[in-house]
Amino acid sequence: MKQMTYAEAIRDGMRVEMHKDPNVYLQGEDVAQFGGCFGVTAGLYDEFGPTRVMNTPISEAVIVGSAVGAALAGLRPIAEIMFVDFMGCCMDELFNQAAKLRYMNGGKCKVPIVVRTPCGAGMGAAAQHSQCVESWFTHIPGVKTVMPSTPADAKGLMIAAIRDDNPVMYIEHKQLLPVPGDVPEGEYVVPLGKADIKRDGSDITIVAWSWMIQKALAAAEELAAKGINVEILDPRTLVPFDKDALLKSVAKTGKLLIVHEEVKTSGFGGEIAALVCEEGFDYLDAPIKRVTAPDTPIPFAPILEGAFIPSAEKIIKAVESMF
Amino acid sequence: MKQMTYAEAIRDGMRVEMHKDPNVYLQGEDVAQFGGCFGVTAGLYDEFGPTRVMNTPISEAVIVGSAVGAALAGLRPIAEIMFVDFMGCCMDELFNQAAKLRYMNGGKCKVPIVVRTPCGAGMGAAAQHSQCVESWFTHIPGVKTVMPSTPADAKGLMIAAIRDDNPVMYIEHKQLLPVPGDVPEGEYVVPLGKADIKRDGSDITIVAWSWMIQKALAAAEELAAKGINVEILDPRTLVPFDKDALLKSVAKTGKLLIVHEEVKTSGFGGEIAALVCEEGFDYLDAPIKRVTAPDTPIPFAPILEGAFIPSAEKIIKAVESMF
Amino acid sequence: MDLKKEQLLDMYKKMVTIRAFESKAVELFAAGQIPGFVHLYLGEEAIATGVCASLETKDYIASTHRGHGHLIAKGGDTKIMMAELFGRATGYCKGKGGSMHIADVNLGILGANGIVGAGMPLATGAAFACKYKKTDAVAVAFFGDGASDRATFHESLNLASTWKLPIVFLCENNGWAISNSQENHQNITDISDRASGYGIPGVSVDGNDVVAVYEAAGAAIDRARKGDGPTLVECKSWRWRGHFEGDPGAYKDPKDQADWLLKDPIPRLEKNLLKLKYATQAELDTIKAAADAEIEAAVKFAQASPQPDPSELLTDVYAD
Amino acid sequence: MDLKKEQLLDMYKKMVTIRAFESKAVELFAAGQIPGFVHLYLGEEAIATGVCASLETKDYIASTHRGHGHLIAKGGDTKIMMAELFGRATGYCKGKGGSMHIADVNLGILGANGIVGAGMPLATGAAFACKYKKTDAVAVAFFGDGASDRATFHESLNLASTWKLPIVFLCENNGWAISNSQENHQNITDISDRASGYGIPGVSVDGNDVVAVYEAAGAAIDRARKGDGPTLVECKSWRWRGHFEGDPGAYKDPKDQADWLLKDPIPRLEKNLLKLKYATQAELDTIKAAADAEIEAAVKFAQASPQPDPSELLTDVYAD
Ligand SMILES: Cc1ncc(C[n+]2csc(CCOP(=O)(O)OP(=O)(O)O)c2C)c(N)n1
Ligand SMILES: Cc1ncc(C[n+]2csc(CCOP(=O)(O)OP(=O)(O)O)c2C)c(N)n1
Ligand SMILES: [Mg+2]
Ligand SMILES: [Mg+2]
Repeated sequence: MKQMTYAEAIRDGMRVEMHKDPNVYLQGEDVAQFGGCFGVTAGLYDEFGPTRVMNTPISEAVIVGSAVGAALAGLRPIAEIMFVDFMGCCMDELFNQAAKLRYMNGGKCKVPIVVRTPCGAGMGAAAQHSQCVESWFTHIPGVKTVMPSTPADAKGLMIAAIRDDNPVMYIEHKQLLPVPGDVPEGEYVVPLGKADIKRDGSDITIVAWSWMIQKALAAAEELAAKGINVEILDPRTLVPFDKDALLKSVAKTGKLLIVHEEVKTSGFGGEIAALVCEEGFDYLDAPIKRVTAPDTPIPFAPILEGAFIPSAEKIIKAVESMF
Repeated sequence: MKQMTYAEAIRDGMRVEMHKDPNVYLQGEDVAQFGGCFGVTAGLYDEFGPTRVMNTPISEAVIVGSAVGAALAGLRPIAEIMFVDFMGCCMDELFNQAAKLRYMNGGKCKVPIVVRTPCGAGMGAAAQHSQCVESWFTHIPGVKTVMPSTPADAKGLMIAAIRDDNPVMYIEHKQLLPVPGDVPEGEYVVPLGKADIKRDGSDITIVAWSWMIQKALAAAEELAAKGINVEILDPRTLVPFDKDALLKSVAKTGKLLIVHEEVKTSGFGGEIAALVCEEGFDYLDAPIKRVTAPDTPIPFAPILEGAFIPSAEKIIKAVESMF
Repeated sequence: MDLKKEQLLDMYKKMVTIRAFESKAVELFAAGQIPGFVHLYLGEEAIATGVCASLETKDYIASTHRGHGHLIAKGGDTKIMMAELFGRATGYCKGKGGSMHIADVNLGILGANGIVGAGMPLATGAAFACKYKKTDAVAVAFFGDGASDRATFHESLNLASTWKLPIVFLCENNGWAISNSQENHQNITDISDRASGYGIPGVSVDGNDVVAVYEAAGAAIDRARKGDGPTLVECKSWRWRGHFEGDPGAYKDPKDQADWLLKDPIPRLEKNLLKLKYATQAELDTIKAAADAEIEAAVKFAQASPQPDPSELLTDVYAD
Repeated sequence: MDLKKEQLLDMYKKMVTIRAFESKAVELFAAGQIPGFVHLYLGEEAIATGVCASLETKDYIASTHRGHGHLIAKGGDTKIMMAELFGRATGYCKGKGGSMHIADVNLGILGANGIVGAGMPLATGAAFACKYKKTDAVAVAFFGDGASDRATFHESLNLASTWKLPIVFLCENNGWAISNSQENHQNITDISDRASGYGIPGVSVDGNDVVAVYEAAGAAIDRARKGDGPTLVECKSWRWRGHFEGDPGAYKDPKDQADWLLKDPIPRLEKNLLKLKYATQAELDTIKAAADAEIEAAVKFAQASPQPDPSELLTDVYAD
């Protein structure tokens, strides 16, 4: 175990795989000497050189599209999109190319790419640099979606994502990048599709991911003081989704609160609610609820942005309303 | 009333508004003399001339982006994207521009554009020309999403969409284009956000939209013969969503089946299920279920495509399983 | 021109095979035997043929919605192709792709593509892989005049030039983007004029002259293989049919259409072969007859092939 | 050069106002008074000023993430601007936009934009509206060297040229796209070389010479206004600061940085004004002092302005 930040853990995952597999390379805007807009790739250029860590022009479509082509030709690209908000500039390359080429070719090819991209609000970056849109990617069969909440998960899921033979959206949260934690050294793998109980509890299940795990944990501490024992389930990957773990938890607690930073309408919380309705309806002794961002763009002013982001207080209130 | 097809009704809605408001114009690939890939705009070029009906290059980003700019400058553009599958090529223009400019500018501007685009499977057009992805658009605050299922709705919603001061995704179903129906003449408006009961019933509510209304109606006929009286609710617009109408119907029937042609995971059905859980849980006397396309790209071979599309048979089976 | 007899005859064979395949597709579509959208390469046979004559199996191509010709020119098997058009289990894509997605990944084909312009980034990436792995393979991205207006054209040429990738951007300017003629979708005549904006060479050639295509594309491919970076090659031709089968192409001026039919690339090559005495008319007729027979056999194969099993709907979504 | 005294002095005033605004923003950001991302226009003042000198209120501009200079040059009020940077209710966007989205729609500004290259389609559409409505207004799209590699550049120039729209594509080539220097993101020196790929004129000028900018942009704006279609104008300059405040810009060669600082557009214009005897040094100092005072007042206004009411979170999503 080593203490490192979430950002360092992501980098460590990439390093491990780049050392192991010469076909792994990294491309994106300012990822080379500059180390990426948030410093996640700092040092990789020095370690692996200019042929494996490359700055691209501001051309998101070809950043992702060329990664797909390189993957078809045998490489394992990691493509960084500087903010997940920019995925609209390369959605076709993910949606109609990366995700479908295998199927359209009758299973005769594979597209092992990782698209790394940061999400999330909290830094005054306003409407076009603060969003969460993970549910979009979960709506694309052929793509996997990874959203780590801790440094250890960040590393283990990065290695799993790189080794996976499918296109993987690996979404890092900007607020988590400086957060430290214990991280296993070397080839530490967290399999895609396995949820993790971030807090054991018996009274209610909160499912949350990415930054919202921290909000949920904070809420759970306060709720514990009030006698409500919260279980926090972190799916870690939304596709594949660990339905069994969720149903098991809900079977135990009888209550489900979904927390996500995406705007409410058609966020991934809807999918989770529907899944539990379909397969765990009888476990429920209260209506499923959601705590999410409201259906608005993200405002700049800190006071408004603060009101946008789901808070521990809102989680506490929602939990209390379910008892 | 006049008998016309869904395609003609869409065109009639555009015609009425183009006659009434000189600021309304139409741009897209092959929409002029050719009349659009599916003939929906046939005749408009002859009627309104080359300054109001314009062919564009194959440049989806600027088709939508320039519509946004023209709207900011006082026009009311209708932009056609030849297949909804191509929205990945102009997602940023919808998502970060059209949807957010008003909010980012503190409410000081508006973006009255309509993006018309056909969706749906059933013509052997394979993975990149057959999709439904409406839930994506519903996840973008600032955008409205319209999905008519009948000729009358198609016309009335088109007029409402053009008159609306917000960006509207107007999604036509390819299979519905030749379907005839009675359509009111002149300025017939169907307000955005008002659901329609397409079939009265008492035993179960099916919520469906677009082509799936036809599948649901067919299923309902057979189920009636078996003694199950189905109510079919067509929200007609997904954003704004007529929650009250849905809750009222579910309160009456106690059961909800959601039917959509989108792939299952993170389709709009999830959002509906979550809404009903949150606000109509006590009405439910059975788990909410979904009949949707599976989580796969769309295959070419008719036998596979047929298995992909939600069918009346699958709806019947799902309904029966809920009694 | 340093084309050997066998090379030229091989090109002839490819061109007549494409012609036979596409002509048969016209019939089969009209007869309702091929579902979906079918975009035919009739009249443009010299382009794919002239280009692929300089490519090996290890080289990559990105194809388009109008992809049958590319696949045949790169070495595709017409039986397996026809089966794919029919949506049969024996097709290249097990019936999951159809005409618009027909490809043989084992021949280095990065997919036919239903998204106009989407092949250019893929080919750029494959070219990057060639450079990265230090193989001397190259990539060729086929795309149309219409596609030259898309986002992906710009981003791909810029990246490929900046990174000096072994790639050729091969524009098939057939005068039309569906119903939109070139002058209605861009304000230039020679699409190769766009090359200078990326600091790469651009060249325009008669796309109905297979030898001219061979030479221009061959020089560009050589350049790429030697590590000198990308070239934009424009081949000017004409789409004989409507955009897809079912489109009568009423927007075309009949005179233009007639003029272009006279520029048919196949008789043109025939004349050349006869003049060079590389073949007699009888030999050419034999080659043609063989192509026709091959396509007849392909149709039989397709018709006799099984439908995919319905369970195939759910497979091939993810690799495990 | 047919610039009158008042015009040139007005440009001087604009440039020193931008300089004063941006210099103050450096301080305020460092002091933690401005949240979020701030991209400054220091060193590039001559571009927006020279361009907007030929524009009227009815004309449109599309701005960028580096947009303060554009807004001041187009006539923006520095008090309302500063309030927006502070996220206050009195700001141009009621505090909802911040530096990256600062704009006054009533001045014909189609938004500052956090998406690189996103302004070009918007300006293309606004130019279309001008033509459609037969006003003689025009649109100018500002964008950077980095943005010239984006999808939207290509699609916008192609459409604007094909439709002969009244628009100027105004490239601010400041040598950098964040840490990526021009030669690392494109294989050309003059971005104006891209114009020929669209059949439009392209011109490159010294972006630190406000008169040169005025003349080149003015000619392009005239051309657009007369109905002769788009022009691509490249103004070569240098980004004095890091990409955003907080970036030390360590990737820049100190010698290049020093050289460019010597090319400061403001003393250059001063010299010109003095030589032409349009002003004395004392008069210029007065203008500068007035600009400084204006910005001080703007800061006071911003600091005294109320925060937005939290209920504002939910308003302005939809127009009713
Ligand atoms: C992104 C995208 N936009 C539009 C279409 C619809 N479409 C298919 S082919 C075509 C015309 C293509 O023209 P060109 O690139 O010249 O190729 P050609 O058909 O002439 O071979 C269009 C508009 C598409 N498939 N993808
Ligand atoms: C589509 C998109 N990609 C990337 C970014 C991140 N980004 C913001 S500014 C910038 C550099 C822009 O360079 P340039 O266009 O030259 O403008 P400059 O900052 O030099 O004024 C980048 C990469 C973005 N905002 N939008
Ligand atoms: Mg063409
Ligand atoms: Mg720059």
